[in-house]
Amino acid sequence: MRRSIVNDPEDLVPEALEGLVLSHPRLLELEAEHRFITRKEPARDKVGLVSGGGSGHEPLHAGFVGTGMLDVAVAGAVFASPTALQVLAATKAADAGRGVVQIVKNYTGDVLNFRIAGEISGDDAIDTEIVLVDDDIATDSGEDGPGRRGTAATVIVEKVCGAAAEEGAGLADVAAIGRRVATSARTMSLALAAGTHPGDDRPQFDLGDDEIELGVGIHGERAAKRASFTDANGLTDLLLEPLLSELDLSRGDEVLAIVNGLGSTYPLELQLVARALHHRLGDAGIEIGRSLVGPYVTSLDMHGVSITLMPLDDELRRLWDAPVRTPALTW
Amino acid sequence: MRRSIVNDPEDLVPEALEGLVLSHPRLLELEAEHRFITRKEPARDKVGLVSGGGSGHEPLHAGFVGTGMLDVAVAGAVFASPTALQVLAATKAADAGRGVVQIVKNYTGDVLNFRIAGEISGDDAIDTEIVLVDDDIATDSGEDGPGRRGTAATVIVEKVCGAAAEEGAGLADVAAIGRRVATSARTMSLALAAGTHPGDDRPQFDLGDDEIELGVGIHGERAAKRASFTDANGLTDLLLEPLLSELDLSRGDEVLAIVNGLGSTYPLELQLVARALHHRLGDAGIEIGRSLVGPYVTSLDMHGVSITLMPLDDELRRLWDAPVRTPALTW
Amino acid sequence: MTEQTSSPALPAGFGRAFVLTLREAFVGAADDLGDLDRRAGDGDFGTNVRTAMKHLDANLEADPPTSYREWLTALYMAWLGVGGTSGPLFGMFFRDLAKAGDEAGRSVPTAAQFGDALAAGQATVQRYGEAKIGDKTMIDSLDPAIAALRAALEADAETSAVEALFEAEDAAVAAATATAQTTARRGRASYVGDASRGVIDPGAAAMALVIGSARAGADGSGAVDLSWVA
Amino acid sequence: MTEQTSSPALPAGFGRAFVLTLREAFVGAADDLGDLDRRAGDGDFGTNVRTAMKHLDANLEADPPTSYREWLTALYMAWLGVGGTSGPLFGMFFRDLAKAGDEAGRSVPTAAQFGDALAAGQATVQRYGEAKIGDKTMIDSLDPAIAALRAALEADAETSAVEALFEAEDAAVAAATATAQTTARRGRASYVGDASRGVIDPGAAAMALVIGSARAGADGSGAVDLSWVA
Ligand SMILES: Nc1ncnc2c1ncn2[C@@H]1O[C@H](COP(=O)(O)OP(=O)(O)O)[C@@H](O)[C@H]1O
Ligand SMILES: Nc1ncnc2c1ncn2[C@@H]1O[C@H](COP(=O)(O)OP(=O)(O)O)[C@@H](O)[C@H]1O
Ligand SMILES: [Mg+2]
Ligand SMILES: [Mg+2]
Ligand SMILES: [Mg+2]
Ligand SMILES: [Mg+2]
Repeated sequence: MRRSIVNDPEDLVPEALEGLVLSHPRLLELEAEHRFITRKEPARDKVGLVSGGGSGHEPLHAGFVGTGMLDVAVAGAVFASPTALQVLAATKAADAGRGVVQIVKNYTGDVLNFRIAGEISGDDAIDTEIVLVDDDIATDSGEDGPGRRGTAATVIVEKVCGAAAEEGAGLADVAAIGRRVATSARTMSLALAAGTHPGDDRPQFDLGDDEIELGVGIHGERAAKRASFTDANGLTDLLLEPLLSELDLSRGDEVLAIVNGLGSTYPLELQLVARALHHRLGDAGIEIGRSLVGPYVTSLDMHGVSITLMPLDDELRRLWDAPVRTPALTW
Repeated sequence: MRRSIVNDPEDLVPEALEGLVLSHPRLLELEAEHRFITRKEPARDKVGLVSGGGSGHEPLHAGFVGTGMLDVAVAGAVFASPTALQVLAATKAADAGRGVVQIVKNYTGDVLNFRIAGEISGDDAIDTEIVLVDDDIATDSGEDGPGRRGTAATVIVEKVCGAAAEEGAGLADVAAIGRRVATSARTMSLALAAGTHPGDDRPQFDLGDDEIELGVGIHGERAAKRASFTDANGLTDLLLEPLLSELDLSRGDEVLAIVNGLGSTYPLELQLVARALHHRLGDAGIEIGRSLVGPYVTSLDMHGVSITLMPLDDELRRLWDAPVRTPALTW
Repeated sequence: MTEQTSSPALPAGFGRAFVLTLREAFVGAADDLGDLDRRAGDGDFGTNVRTAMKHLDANLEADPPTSYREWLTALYMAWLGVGGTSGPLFGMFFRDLAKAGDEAGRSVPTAAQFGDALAAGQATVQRYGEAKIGDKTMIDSLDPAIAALRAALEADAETSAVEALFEAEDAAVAAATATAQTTARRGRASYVGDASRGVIDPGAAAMALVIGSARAGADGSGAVDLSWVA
Repeated sequence: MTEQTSSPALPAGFGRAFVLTLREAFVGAADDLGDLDRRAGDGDFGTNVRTAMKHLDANLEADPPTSYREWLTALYMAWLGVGGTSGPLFGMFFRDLAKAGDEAGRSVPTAAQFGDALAAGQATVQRYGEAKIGDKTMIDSLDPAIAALRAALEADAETSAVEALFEAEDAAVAAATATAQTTARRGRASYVGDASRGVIDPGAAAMALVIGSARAGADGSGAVDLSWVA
């Protein structure tokens, strides 16, 4: 039985947003009615960046609000899209006169509500562009259906678009660089154990002692595949193999890598995966030029890990390296 | 059953250290033989700062190596002190000619090995001072015995000493400010579930569905007390009450607060505790001038939270705010 | 599109009467609509309807509408603040209804303009929801209602707006009832496959209540039949 | 302290002979020492002894010692690289032994200087470990060994270093064996309370092997009795 530190589960999201803002009083501000978080000092004369989605993936998205990244993050209930009205208000708040890029993970509800908010914000003469993040190769099922899910590559899109906007790039250019990231970044995830909804006492699914969920999503949905449990090196291979066959990397290429904890994976575990990833890619002549290792896009307390890879070039490296100052990412 | 992402558990610590350094190639360097991590660019002409202890508490300590914080972090096996020889080598590596402050959590093994390393490093004419961190009020059992354990206040000691050393303070002054933090900071912890050793399949202890472990340590030892499970506000009160009666704060005081996740506590949960803490202290007229909310001093994947409070004054606020650039803390 | 001048007028105050009548109908049918979604869906549609109406009340209180467009705007904003698929889709549908009539939005639309707005709303729902007619969704009752409304208006220049809306209502209710014969291919109900057969689609039923409320708002009765829902 | 000139000399090469003999003894007794710690402790002492000897081998290989001080330094550094309580305590104990003799550390200490170094080591162990005699620890066999060594040297100016070390060894083994009669008040064994009774303290036994190895290093036999350990 997994218990949660929670008051009334109904109040979880607004209370947690309040807690976040109280903990970062110089950086963040809360718009309580529509449940979005903005920078304390709104940016001027730049393209606005708004993102958001269901809660339970923290630090995504509110943890990435600040200089060099998002202007506004809007929060739905756990694993549920924010409403179109919330997204609309958040989009308006992100506008500083030069239009707004909406960064949206590819889930039906999120896409619907962000598209609608984008359309309606046109009533107020706000130009919007949507950047859809769909990096999860486990859901790459061809033409039909909702397409690949959006997962940890969202962090790269938010960072890179944030840097471009901060540099003064226009709406179309900020969207274009975001789409370039989304087109080239891919993610694969696995879970040893599911997360547990706040207020529930059972994880979202159970696994046998010798199986893992390969290609798991971040909403507690089961994966299409099961695989055998193995050691850290073996688990890394299970993630890396489909990524490499998807990404078409060659010797001498440089990548950005995210080794992402899905919730209750502890640092020692992530460091072992990072190590294995460095060795494997190194053997293939591929350099990890930049990396993040930690819990960035989570699924409550799911025990698992994802690997995201994106080929790096000079422009992406420069935008990645640009200063950022948010609760969850600062350099 | 809790499984771990691990290779041979025997190799866990050296492999994880390697993974950490591979992930921060521009910031960190590994001395593999003695299992310590140093800054990539060693600092010059400043007091050296070394800390360390058993593994399983990540990001403590290696995550705090970098500008404005530690020079060297040395790692024992999970929950076991590094050896005197490791600490000796680490202490020597931390010396830049102006002596070394050793920051030590108060556990018998750590104290023994750091004291010995300090004594032996005298052979090489290295001056050392030990700052003992003993903030855990759950183990405040009077004169006899090993005294209070060291837990999350270690982060404050490392940050504040790091800033003082970076400013150019001398050995005695860096140690003195560290001792001032250690004397005034206090911590209380609780757990809803124990952590699981890498390679084991059972958590270190079991709890009834309606009980929590109040005053739990970071090595999986059970607490002296059990309390009833309750909501986020109630759990915060359970931690805060003994802290307030210990700390002698008055209306108008300002504190630094750490809401620390013990491993698998997810951000939404920590944000609820942070929120409750702000409200409770606010009601008492006490301002949280600075805070950290996140997993900083963990116990594998223990599900729990600790609160650390330290009264702030101008000097401590200035040193806390000074720039820091490490894997786990940057501003 | 139908010429404005050649179409019968909807009465003054139509916006207010339509929205308040619909509010009554939605609140009255919420439990039954929720039951339908529970039997072939994920059960949240009743809550979604109720949440929308709670938002509507708040909007009416905060900023009392003074024109057709403002009444419908209060309604569409209310639905956009609701989750599920119905929230955004009904929101965008009512947004198109709010645009009915003249550019400035000061006057009440004609029956034909209202019909055009219903059609625009259907197109919007299909653009966002990607449903085809027959997929067992809200448009299954909307589409025949629009056809019936237009047919009545076109058949006889003397037809009143209320008479045309009665035709539309009858078509909508009949089509909504008939969705029980179909299998869902959109929305949560599509996950249960053939198990959705035998159950009226709650969104289609709700859409029929929209048409009925327009009629009851136009004829001043405020009376909408809910008995067939369930 | 005893005057250097009035004390019998330990043979040239004593450092090497002492350390290599002790290495044999520790390796030979490691299993039994581990068993003792398992019966009244946490069972890791055998591993700790073995780890120390592995480190010793590495040190001897990496940087072959050329003097008594260097041989003992290789030994103390080996123990400081070991966990548990015994690692740091034996490490600091041997560090004091390494300091025996002249300042420059080039020559072999006299028997009296060796006795003084043992006493300094005991003081260091007690300073760090806070054990009193009788707490069932390594000093329980060390303390009587030092007393016996000094008594032999003082009783008769003609006593050889080997003879005095034989007296010390006998006292150490007797005292180590007698720890079976006591209850542990330090170290992991103290957690098991009276259950430690009946079991020889492994640290005290190991310390008796240290004294025996000094004797066997001095007399050139290299032979230390391990049979009593267990
Ligand atoms: N893609 C779609 N296009 C049009 N209408 C839809 C679509 N999906 C669902 N609906 C309508 O919405 C109703 C369900 O609403 P609701 O319960 O709020 O949404 P959800 O299916 O997400 O739980 C269905 O009865 C159907 O009429
Ligand atoms: N405080 C102490 N002072 C002196 N010797 C001690 C002390 N604690 C333990 N010892 C000695 O160390 C031996 C145990 O060594 P070891 O197993 O390596 O340590 P631990 O008790 O930490 O597991 C004991 O048999 C005892 O002789
Ligand atoms: Mg539904
Ligand atoms: Mg739903
Ligand atoms: Mg032991
Ligand atoms: Mg031990």
